[in-house]
Amino acid sequence: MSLLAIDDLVVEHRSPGRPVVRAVAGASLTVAPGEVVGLVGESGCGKSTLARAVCGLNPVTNGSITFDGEPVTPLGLRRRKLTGIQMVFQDPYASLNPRRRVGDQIADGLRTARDTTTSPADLLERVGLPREYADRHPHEFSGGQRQRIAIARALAARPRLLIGDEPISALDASAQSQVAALMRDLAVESGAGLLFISHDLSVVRLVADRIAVMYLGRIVEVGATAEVWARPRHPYTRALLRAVPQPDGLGVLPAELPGDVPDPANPPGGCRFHPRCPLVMDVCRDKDPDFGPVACWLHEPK
Amino acid sequence: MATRSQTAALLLAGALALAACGSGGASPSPSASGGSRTLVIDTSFDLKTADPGRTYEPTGLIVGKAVYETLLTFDGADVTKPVPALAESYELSEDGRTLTLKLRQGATFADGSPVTADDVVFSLTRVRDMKGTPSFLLDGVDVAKTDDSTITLTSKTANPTLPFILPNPALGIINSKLAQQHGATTDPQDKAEQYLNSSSAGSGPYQIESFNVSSQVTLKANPAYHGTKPAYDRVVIRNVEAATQKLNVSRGDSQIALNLSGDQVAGMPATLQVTKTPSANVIFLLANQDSAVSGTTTNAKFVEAVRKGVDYAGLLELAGEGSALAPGIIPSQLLGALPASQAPARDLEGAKAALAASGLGNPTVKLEYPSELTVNGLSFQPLAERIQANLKEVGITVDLQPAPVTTALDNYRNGKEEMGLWYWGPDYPDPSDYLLFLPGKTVGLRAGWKEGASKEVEESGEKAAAAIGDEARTAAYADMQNQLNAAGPFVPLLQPSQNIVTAASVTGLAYHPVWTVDIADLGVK
Amino acid sequence: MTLDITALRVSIGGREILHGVDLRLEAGRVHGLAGESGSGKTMTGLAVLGLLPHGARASGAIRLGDRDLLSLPAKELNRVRGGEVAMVFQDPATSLHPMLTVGRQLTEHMRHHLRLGRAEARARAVDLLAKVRIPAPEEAYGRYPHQFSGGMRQRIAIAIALACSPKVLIADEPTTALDVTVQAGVLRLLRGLCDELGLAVLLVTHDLGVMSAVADEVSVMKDGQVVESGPRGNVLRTPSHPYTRTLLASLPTPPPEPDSPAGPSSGSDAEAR
Amino acid sequence: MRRRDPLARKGLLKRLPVAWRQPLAVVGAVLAVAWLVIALAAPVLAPHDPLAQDLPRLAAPGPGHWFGTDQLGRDILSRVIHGARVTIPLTLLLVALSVLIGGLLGACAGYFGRWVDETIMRVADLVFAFPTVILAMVVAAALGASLANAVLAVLVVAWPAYARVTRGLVLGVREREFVLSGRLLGFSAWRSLRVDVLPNVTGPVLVLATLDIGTALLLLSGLSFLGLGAKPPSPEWGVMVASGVEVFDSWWVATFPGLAILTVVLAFNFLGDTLRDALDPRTARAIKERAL
Amino acid sequence: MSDTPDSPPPVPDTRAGRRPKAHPLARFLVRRVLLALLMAWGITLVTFVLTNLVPGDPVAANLGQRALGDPAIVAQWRAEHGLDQPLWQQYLIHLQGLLHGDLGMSQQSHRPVSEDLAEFVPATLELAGAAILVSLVLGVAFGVVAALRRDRLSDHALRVLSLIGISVPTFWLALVAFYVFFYRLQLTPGSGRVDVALGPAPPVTGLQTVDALLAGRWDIFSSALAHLATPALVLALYTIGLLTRFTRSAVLEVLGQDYVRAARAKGLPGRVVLFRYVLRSALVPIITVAGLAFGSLLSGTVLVEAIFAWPGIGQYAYKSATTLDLPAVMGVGLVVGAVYLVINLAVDVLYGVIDPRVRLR
Repeated sequence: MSLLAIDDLVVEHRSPGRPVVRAVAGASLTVAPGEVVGLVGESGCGKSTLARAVCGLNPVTNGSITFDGEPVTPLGLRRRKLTGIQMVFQDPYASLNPRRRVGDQIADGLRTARDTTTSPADLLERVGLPREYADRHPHEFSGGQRQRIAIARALAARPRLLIGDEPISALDASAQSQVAALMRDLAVESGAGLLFISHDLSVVRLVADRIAVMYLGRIVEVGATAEVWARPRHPYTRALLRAVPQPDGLGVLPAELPGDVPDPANPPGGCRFHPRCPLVMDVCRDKDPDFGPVACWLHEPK
Repeated sequence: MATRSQTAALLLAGALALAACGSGGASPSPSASGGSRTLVIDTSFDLKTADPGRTYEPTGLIVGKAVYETLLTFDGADVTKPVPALAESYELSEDGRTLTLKLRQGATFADGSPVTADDVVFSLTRVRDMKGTPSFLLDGVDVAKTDDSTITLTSKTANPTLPFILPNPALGIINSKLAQQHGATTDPQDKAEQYLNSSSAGSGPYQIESFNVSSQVTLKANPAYHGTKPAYDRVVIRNVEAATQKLNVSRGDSQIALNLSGDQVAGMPATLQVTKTPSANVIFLLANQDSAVSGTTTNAKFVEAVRKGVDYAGLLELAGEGSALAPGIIPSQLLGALPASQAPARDLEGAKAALAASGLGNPTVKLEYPSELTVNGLSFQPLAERIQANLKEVGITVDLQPAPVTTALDNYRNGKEEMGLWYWGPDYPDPSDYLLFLPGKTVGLRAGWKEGASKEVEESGEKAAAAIGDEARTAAYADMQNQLNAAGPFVPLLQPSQNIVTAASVTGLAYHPVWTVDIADLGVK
Repeated sequence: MTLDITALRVSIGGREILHGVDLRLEAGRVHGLAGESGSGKTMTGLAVLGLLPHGARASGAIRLGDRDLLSLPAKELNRVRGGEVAMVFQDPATSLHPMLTVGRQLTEHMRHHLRLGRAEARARAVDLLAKVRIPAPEEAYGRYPHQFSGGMRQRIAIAIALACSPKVLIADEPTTALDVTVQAGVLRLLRGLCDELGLAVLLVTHDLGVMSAVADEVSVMKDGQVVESGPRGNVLRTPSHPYTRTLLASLPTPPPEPDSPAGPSSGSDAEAR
Repeated sequence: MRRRDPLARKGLLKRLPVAWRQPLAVVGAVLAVAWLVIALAAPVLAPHDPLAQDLPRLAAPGPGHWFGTDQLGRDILSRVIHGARVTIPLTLLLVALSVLIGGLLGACAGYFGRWVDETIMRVADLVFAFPTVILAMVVAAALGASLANAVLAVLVVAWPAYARVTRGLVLGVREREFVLSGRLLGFSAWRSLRVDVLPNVTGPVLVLATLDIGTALLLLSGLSFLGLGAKPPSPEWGVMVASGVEVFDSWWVATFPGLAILTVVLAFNFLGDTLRDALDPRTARAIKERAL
Repeated sequence: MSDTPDSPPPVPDTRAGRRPKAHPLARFLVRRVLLALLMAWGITLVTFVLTNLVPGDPVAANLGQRALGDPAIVAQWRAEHGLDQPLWQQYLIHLQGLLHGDLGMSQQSHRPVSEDLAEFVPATLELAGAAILVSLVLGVAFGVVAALRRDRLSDHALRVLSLIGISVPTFWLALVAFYVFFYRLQLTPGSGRVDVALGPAPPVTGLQTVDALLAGRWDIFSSALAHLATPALVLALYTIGLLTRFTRSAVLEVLGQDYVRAARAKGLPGRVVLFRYVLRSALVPIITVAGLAFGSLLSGTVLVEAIFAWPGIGQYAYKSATTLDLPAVMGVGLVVGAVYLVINLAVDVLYGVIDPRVRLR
């Protein structure tokens, strides 16, 4: 049984004077305990919205999110009972309260877990920082260190599902892999599931057991990491993988995917990828491939 | 780039300075102006309307005097004897109840129509029955036309003051036909005020060109005026704060400043003429006699302590040169005024003794006064502060309660003030107006002084009211004031000086206790 | 024309942030400048055009032909800027003025530098838009930047940079703000223009993948100094400086495997249409 | 390269030492401290009783009365000195109350949103639609002239500014990731507001308050000048200027209290300005847009 | 850039135009007008409640001492002004009048409030308009200079000056200016809007300067301008200081923007960059502040008008407030509120003119 089950999730953004934007338009995904799922996609595809919806930070328009068999309720003004899902956010400079010592902030997580034996310093140690840093304020840390502290705080609450919403994209290249690996190791170690969101395929490949590729509010392909990496089936996944330039010193220009991501407020009919798809067929223009694991008419399940 | 922006900054600063200076230089000298003569009068407006039937404020009376003519008037500043105006003669009957007036022939309104007896009857009846502010002037007076040139005014009781009342500009004669076309009636439904505020229906030397109760009134010479043409073709009366009046007149921006305080006229340039006359306004303190209002001021010894404790000389100094102490409530210009020799003086020891005798210990009283009101340019503010300091030496703590006229007046009118600082100007130049200060009368009640509160004073008042003949009246009113000073709740303080500053070019200015200034009398040098 | 940077030092508020940088750009070559944030690579790019932030001082020499850009009078430097040396910035969302039309931003400096008439400038601008593959360039001319997607905006920014036919192009992280699929297109465009127009390009980027894809020469910066410089293949495959090695080692992707999905496009170098 | 967190860039206090080096801040601090000392030590410093009317009237500045005397023969220097005791504490109280009321309402509006926000902000808009002096004037006239009522009147017009700014800041902070993290850890809304949100908006709001001390003092003395504030014989500066209007020939009567107002306001503006510069530019802008 | 990294990309391009729903501008305007009406109603309510809190009685303020003694006159006056009705009914009567464009009669001037306002509002608008004009020109110029000369002497000097500008008590400055320039130096003309000897220009707009120009009277125009200069400058000083400081920081912020750097990288001359790139962007926040500043200028007029005897709405408001002239106070409140709303609207429209992102949304 899966820890987290997202079923046909629809999330819409409404703002006055603007058309309704369907950021997530019918996405389904599961995360099992101890499993690391990587969610990749380009900016605007709805991956962060999906993550926020899982945490109850965005109201759900349609579909369902169940955690441990219980539906996830949106975060209101009341105290949140559901602390089994914790999140590590993108911006390391915004994810810690600048006015409080980092130890105190980690202690918040421990209090949530009713953990009286562990000290914040222990957790700092686990994320690879010196114990004595607990007394410092966030501005004394670099971006990578802050992200480690944020991870420590989230883990202190003993979550059963950890969500990383682009947790490494704001870091320097040299810190990215380390932080990503740390997050994976700690999550797996504690038996929690991890939903790791990133636009960087190479990092996701490093940490994820399964990869889900998202395009324009839909999950277009899901599969085991090695499988997807070696044999991408959806044309978008293929294009995405081929567009990543390799630091191999060979001077190979990455492959271009023509066109832009369409406006989510006004998505194309039929398959959402068809205007940019090199393999477009007639059926793609008319019918929406709303099936999995590969939402493409080329890979329609029999 | 760097140097350029610096230059730009300099240029801008220069331009600003130039703009400031240039604008000043561009201003033309205001006094000299082409063919027509304009007179600018600055005054602090106390103005509500230009409708003579409703007007009773000093500025309104200036305007009324210029625009309308009355049956009788005063010659210059002499208010002891009414002289003919629209009426060429008048006669008071033996019993003092009937006043017969003969109308002058040939007087015309601004539209050229003659002033008739009907206009007179209509105008006076309108004032009386419209229940406007000045209607009390003709309370109980019957107006009738005997023939086309004769008017009789009949009162229920002897009314020897009527000839002194008639010169009041509120009793100006309006063009009844014209006014009726614009809604004038002789009852409270009258609707002519708006019309009379925008144009004039009088026979006076001037007409209203524009009228605004809060900023400016412009008068122009009445081309159809039957009398001597006034010296100025156009008169602008502006509402200007006293301090600004001084600036304006000393700069030649205006020719007359009406409301300068003693301090303000102190250092006037020699080129300006300064007229200092004690005004007919008397500033006084009142101590409430209503025990529901105060347990302190009702104590006669307390009042005595106040009366003796005030430093009159010090107050006079504040009011400035030209002011006079007020020995009694009746101002010096009027018949019956107490002689200056009886002017009050401070007796600090006596005051302390009186306070001790009162058994009040160290009392605290509230002194209310209108904060923004000035009388003849004199603000109540310093007076109140000085009185506070004076009484502190006696042992009385005064809590100053300034309020906007509105709020202050409300309490005053309802007799709710523990102590008050106010003034009274004569409604008409006759001492009978001051009978109102007696117990149970309008002003007496404002001091919580109910009828029967003081037999002696009331009796002296009755005597004064009944006295006939100047000598008898003088004596009776003097006695009344002495009684008031001995036992009354009022402490007359002073008559502030009416300080009028005029440009050298203006001649013929005389302060008038009723209408301040008769614009038509002014000449050019 | 070549651009020679020698012993460039820059200090801001008394703190030195570049400690003697040497770089050489040659026509038709892309010189990649790599390094982590704060290493001074962007400052180097800005120094070339005298666009250092308020309070910065630069010394050393930046030679363009026989002129030293650092000591050039303001007026002449203005002639060099845009005319001979052009620049493309990191984020096209902020480097285009949001309140001016694309056409206006494209023609302004053309008219100023090349003294073109309105119609001429317009014609040239439309050509340029077509050249950077903006669909419907005539229409695009009258639009505002916010009406384009990120990739299109960066293409417009490149068109603006190329408008006066410069010899040198400084590209400061030109694809960092773009998605990978869009980045690929922009990189191809840059490489193509460099080859076609014989531009000398300084490509500032932190992404070694991007570097590997388009740069001919690679310099690696650390703490205000160039620690390693050389041909792409050498620097990326056989790094000599330990810092370069750690940089490469920290990358998540191991060296390419035979089943690399990038396969199909390899070999076809410049596909600029 | 990346946007840095504006709130995180070192605590405001840590940045202060640099700010202090600014000459303006030093002048402001010296002036402010000087005035505070004057206010505290007024009875010792003043050469005369500020209420005693025992000097020659309208005497020009000179020995014995360095600022001259007013029309009642009081020593203006002593009155100006004692005026500090009237004006400064009340202004501080006024600003403190505005911050408290406006800040709380704004924080609630920003944090709770929906109808709470709508109601509070519409009322604030309403107050904003009135020019401050006119509304304060009506309030003061309605309540009767006294300094306490003037404070109340200015309070009525002053709180919405803080409500707006605080709301804006709270709105910004509320969506910040550390706040969301806290909520995910099970913070109640109240705890979140108290621990995560409010501490991160107080800095800017207090800077605004410093800047507002000057404005508030100007408004208060302006009302007193109009006769709607302090009662005589209180040596309130606005009242003193007003009394100087009547005798402007004796320039010293109005000049010195005016200068007193100017220097106090200047002191707080110098201070506030420096503090604002020490703030992050984005936050500073949010404040500045309302700092009118 | 945005706080939610996955927020939709800013591509409301061609496709956005297809949707034929209610035009966003129309919806915006409707919302704006509804809000304005709500505000107007709020203003009437606030003024009504406030003016009725007053302990004083308008009767006392508006009838002479003598007349107050006569209950008949008092009753008559009360009935005339509807003061004998219960409060809520007075309010309803007032509202009803408003709906018919009738602001009621002023109790002190005995004229319709609308007539009073028609007379006083232009005077204040002229004064405040001149002041805001001066402030905008000088404030923006100073601010730009300060920003360009950042951290140099001129910048510091302008900063100190602008801080002094916002610290000077207006009422005191008016007094000082009047004393020094008019009385001592005799540089400026005295009180009022125009030289009395010349008389006002035939009223068309109510703005002396404009009317004088319309009538072709240069003498009146220059006199009106001269009369306007000192009060307008006094009134403007605060706003100049404010705008200088604000412009400085706005320009500095824009100067740090990539697109300015990009414009400089294109080799455009400094003044082109300044006027076309920098000022254009900086103008948006400046306009907002200028709009707000206009509101505070209206406040300032209360204090300045008294000293310069400027027959404007400030004096009228002061007098109405102290005499508890309910209809007049409400009238002033409405007019001022309306000005505020109009300015807000104008600011919004200006945004659209300057910024295509607003216009094309």
